[in-house]
Amino acid sequence: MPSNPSNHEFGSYGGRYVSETLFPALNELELAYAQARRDPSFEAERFRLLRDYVGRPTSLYHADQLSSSLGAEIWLKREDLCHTGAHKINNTVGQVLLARRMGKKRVIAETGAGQHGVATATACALFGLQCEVFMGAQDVVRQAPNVQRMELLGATVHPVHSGSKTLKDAMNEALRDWVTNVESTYYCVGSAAGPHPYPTIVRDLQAVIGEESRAQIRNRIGRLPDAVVACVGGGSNAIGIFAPFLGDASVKLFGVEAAGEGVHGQRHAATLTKGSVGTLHGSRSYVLQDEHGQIQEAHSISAGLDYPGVGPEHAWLKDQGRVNYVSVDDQTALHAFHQLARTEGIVPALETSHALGYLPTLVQQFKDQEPDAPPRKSHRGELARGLHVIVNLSGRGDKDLQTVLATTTSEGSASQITTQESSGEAP
Amino acid sequence: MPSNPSNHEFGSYGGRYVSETLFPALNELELAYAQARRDPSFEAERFRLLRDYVGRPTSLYHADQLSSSLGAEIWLKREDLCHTGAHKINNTVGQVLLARRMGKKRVIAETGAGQHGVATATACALFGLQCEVFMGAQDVVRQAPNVQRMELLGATVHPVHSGSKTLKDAMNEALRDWVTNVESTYYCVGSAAGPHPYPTIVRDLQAVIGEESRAQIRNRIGRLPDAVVACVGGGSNAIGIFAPFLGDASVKLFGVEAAGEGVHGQRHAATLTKGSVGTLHGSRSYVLQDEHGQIQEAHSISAGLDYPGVGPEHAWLKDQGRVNYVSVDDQTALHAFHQLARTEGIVPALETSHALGYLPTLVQQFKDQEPDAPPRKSHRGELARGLHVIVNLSGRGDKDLQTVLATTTSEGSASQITTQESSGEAP
Amino acid sequence: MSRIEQALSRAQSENRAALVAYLCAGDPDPQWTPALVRAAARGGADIVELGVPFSDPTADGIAIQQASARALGKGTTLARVLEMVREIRTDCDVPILLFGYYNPILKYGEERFAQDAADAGADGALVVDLPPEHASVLRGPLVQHGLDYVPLLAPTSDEGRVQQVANVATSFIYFVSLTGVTGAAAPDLRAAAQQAKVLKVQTGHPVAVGFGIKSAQDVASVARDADGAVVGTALIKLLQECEELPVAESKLTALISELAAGTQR
Amino acid sequence: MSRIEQALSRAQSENRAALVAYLCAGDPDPQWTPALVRAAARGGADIVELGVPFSDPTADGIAIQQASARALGKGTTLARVLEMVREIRTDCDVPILLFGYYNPILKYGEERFAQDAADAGADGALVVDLPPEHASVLRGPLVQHGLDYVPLLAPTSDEGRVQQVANVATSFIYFVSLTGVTGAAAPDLRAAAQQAKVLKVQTGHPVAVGFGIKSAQDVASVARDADGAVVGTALIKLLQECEELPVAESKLTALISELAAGTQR
Ligand SMILES: Cc1ncc(COP(=O)(O)O)c(C=O)c1O
Ligand SMILES: Cc1ncc(COP(=O)(O)O)c(C=O)c1O
Repeated sequence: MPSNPSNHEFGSYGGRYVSETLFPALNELELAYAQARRDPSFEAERFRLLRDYVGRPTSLYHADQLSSSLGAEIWLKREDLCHTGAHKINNTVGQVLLARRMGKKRVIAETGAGQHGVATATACALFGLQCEVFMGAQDVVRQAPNVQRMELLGATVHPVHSGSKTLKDAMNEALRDWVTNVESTYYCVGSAAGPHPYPTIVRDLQAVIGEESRAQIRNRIGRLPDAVVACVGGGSNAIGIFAPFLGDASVKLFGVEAAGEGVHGQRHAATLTKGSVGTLHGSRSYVLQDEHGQIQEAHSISAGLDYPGVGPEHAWLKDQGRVNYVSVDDQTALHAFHQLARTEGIVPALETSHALGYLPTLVQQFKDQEPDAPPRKSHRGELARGLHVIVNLSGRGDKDLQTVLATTTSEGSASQITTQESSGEAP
Repeated sequence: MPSNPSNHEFGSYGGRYVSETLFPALNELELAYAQARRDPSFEAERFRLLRDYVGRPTSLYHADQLSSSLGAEIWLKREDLCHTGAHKINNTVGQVLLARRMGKKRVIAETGAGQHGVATATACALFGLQCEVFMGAQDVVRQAPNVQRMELLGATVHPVHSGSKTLKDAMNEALRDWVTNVESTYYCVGSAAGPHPYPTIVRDLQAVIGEESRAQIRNRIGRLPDAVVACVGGGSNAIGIFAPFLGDASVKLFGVEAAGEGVHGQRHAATLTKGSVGTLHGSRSYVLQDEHGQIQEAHSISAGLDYPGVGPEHAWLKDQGRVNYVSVDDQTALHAFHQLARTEGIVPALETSHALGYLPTLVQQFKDQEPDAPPRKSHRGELARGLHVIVNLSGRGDKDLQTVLATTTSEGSASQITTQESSGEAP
Repeated sequence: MSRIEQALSRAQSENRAALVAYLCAGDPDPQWTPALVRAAARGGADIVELGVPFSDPTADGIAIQQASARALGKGTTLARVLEMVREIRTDCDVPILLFGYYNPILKYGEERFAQDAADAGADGALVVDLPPEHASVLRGPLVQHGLDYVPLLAPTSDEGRVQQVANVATSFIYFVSLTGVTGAAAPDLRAAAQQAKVLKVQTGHPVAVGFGIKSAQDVASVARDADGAVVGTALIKLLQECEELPVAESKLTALISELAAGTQR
Repeated sequence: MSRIEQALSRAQSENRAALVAYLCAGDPDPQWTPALVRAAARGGADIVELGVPFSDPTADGIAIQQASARALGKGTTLARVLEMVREIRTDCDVPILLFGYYNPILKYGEERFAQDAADAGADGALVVDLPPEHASVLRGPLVQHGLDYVPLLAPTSDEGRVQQVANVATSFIYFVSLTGVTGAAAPDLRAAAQQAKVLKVQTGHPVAVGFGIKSAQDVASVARDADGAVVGTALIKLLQECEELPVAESKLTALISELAAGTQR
């Protein structure tokens, strides 16, 4: 525990563990952000863009088939319908609007799955700002379509060859660029991580997910949900949907990390589940590290969760016990991916598939706890009955097709997938 | 002119130029559709799905940069934000709901760009129906990601090797399948084409685009727009946005066909502009044909416009002079594609890019006609002034990345696109 | 009595079904077609359906699709088909029913088509995608020029449609044995023929059965109850194997006589 | 007076800037490090900054990134670095400033680190990502164990921060000559040194300039106004060319004496 916890925003977590060079920029950002939030014209413009450009509010969809098969009412918060296909754009529209307000002409970003890179490139195109994106060389390969999208949007993508060549290394490189070009450049952080005030800014900008969900579910079932589930990479989609529910004691919150090949080995990305307190990328939080304090490489089939750190607010929520952090492995996530595609016609991002993959366990847990709970609603009139769970469907899976197809083939389950030649003639 | 025009739904266009075998099915469909539309529970379910599943209403976005560069107020109707990325899902959700109501267990569809195939596979996954999609072998190649999506959604894709191996041939093959399996099978037609009642059904199901747009623009500027523009392949997104404006004489309507390599040669898909009256795929309309009545192969860089026919209602609207049908070539569409990506952060479908590509001409035309027209609004208070144009942004361009990148490279303009290696060290 | 009606009533009087042979005009080569029609007539075809190839034959299976594509590739047009008929008529009077899709006729002009077809010596037309509700535009001119208009009925046709079709038929009605495209395997030809018999009573017109009839045995299984049996894909496939016209002629004549043997009741 | 302060004041009294040599502990091999530190001392380094390698060195350019990666690959840990210091101290008393990132120290435990570093004979610590607002947790134990805490200032630091940093410094302050990472080319070292002179007045502490100093000439251009000149990347690059320790030692000593020549005012 630091002796002066007041320097941390979230209990003993958060802070600014960065080079001295960046301090004035972080102070400037904190100030500019505080002013912007108080400025009705900034908020009006942000609201207009969220509504008309991003497509908010996103819908809250009752997944009929999934609900039937799980024996609980599953509601999907459709962030996959956002412009560019994930929740990331909620954040970048706000931050790039702020960058413009601060007079910055150049924006940099790190990206893992490429969704944040695309979302940043998009917002920069919209405002005519120069955009440069750092992306691990391994992710450049496994998320190739997103690289192409960024380039079409006018951004320059810098493949990063150091370390594990994934998100962590992209963020290292973005920090190096920022420290070099700090006067001209706005660093648009993509998750609820990084030095203060980023975790706060990103949470605030993503909280619209939870605000809408809370109003929508009350509107539908006349009460709050029993549980809210989200995947956790850096933690932005999760904190975005959790934030407005934190004060609702009756709502259980579940953050699902990537267990990769299993949390008992070394190849996973379950930072809160298996990590310990450390500093990475500017804030004090949980990290995956060895006994010597070296950061470990994370592993997940999902590029967006493949990160050995996590936003500091999640560390705090974990210690407080307010949120349950759990993990789901590659196989389970893949299974959930296919299941949602086939039963609901929605192809989820692999990140999101981790949240979906936890649902069977979650439902079972609730049932074990309340064996006499009322059964599922039998018709629409009894909507409020039963167990209601909101899942943050943080993004769509178009970007993951190659990854998933590769696993399907390599595991010989390609028989699920059929292209038939049409003979044009009956037998 | 047929001697009995009353057999055609749209002036002398429409009708049922199909095998005798299909007549009972078409009658059954007509009846079932009429009943469904009168059934509040059907309409309520359809409305719920459009709202929660598809993500309607889609927003009407004022494209600031594009407006500035064109000198007119450009509004984009964001069908690209629909679930699965195009307007096609509005139609398939309605038709597959109808198929379920009719007790059909198997759904077939033709597809060009793959968007209708994906939208059909999606709706079938949602309702648990078997789905088989016919797709030209050439389109299977140029729209590979959509093939993968259909397969993930549980559909079977049949590549069609006959003829030009594109949409026309896919529709031939779908008709052959339908005639073979007509009792068990629902044929989900993807555009405002085909035998009666399909053009009417598809128009009705897509009219939600125009209804929303009309209300949204009045809400924004207090009046109707000066013009509405949409691309025309089979014509569904166009008729969908036009339909509610047909009675508004002040609103000029523009349907933009694909001029391919130019309408003066043979390689284009400008059916209304260059075609003549004929019958194809069950209805009387304009078609591209040679002097002997053989259907010609269409050509467009955009798979979804690569069709030598067009919905019969468009033929009628052309003859009446209500809609102006114009065309835009591959190069102009590509230019508009890049421009929207770079100035608005929206990657449009290549189909949609044809509508966008017509904007400069359209704005010039208006200016030539009214040289003293008021200038563009200078601030938000004067929104109603100036020339207001709604473009139906019918879909997103993720599916077209490979096609566009191929053209970029082959034309040596790859310099627009930059991936830079990051050295990690300043010079 | 039209030439087609005469052929049907002759067969009837011989206590057999009429054999209707489908050939795709222009396949494998426009120059062969007149000789092939004569060969079919020699073999005992009572009526020849001469297919007018179309670019988008949605009612046809792969064999006739490919035949049409080959014919088009060799420059076959509707005008050229009429020329072929004219040439055939110099020395052969087998009834010729032009068989095809509507669009080439629409483009040619229905009135002009009827006139030119009659001049050339054709006997009627069957248009697979021109149903009774749209047929008058073509049927009128055909009848005016003394040609038959042959409509179709399908297994799915209900009573209302049977009457509608009966009203427009001028000679026989073509009954499609199955729901499917040409070349498909017919599940039960006997049942289809019985159905044809019922339709004959209901419509007052002779009824020929087509689709799925490949062999003399197939012909025999419909001959008792139907007025005619149409063979198409089997002939197309035979011709595909022949590289020389004389071979094609003699093989075609041989196959047709074999099939004709099946027409006896 | 700490060993670091003594070194600085000796240089001051010799009317020259102090030469601070950065070496990455464990690169290219942990076994070489003590010998290399001695070689640097022999060459005339007044202070050695001994880099504790970290997996994610966000303040470093590619040369030191790769050096850190090599060192980690050879099993270098913070504990091992302290052992090296202990070994060096058997026969060499050049002031050693441990230089690195916070996480390995956090993991080791700040109190335990201060104790063990003091025991081993180290003289202080500089942690690039531990700013004054979070520093007390480490600075307290260091001071308690008689070690120096060396903070950084940057070109972007405003007056408020200068004071904040002044308050926590125990000996000198490390002034970063440019906005950038280690190894970057400094645009104007003279201006940076003048800035250092101002900071010295403002803070009351000696100020050394680092980042972008590669040659004797570079050293000379800061020596007049700054209290120290730090050279890092140039040494790392030199060592990369050496395959044998004796060669590395002599080349290092030679380069350092060359650089040391530049320290004279
Ligand atoms: C769709 C989607 N969901 C989740 C994540 C994980 O990020 P976070 O934990 O910040 O929401 C990503 C990251 O790329 C993503 O693309
Ligand atoms: C995005 C998009 N727009 C337009 C079209 C053209 O079809 P239609 O003319 O029926 O709208 C397609 C067809 O695939 C499409 O995907």
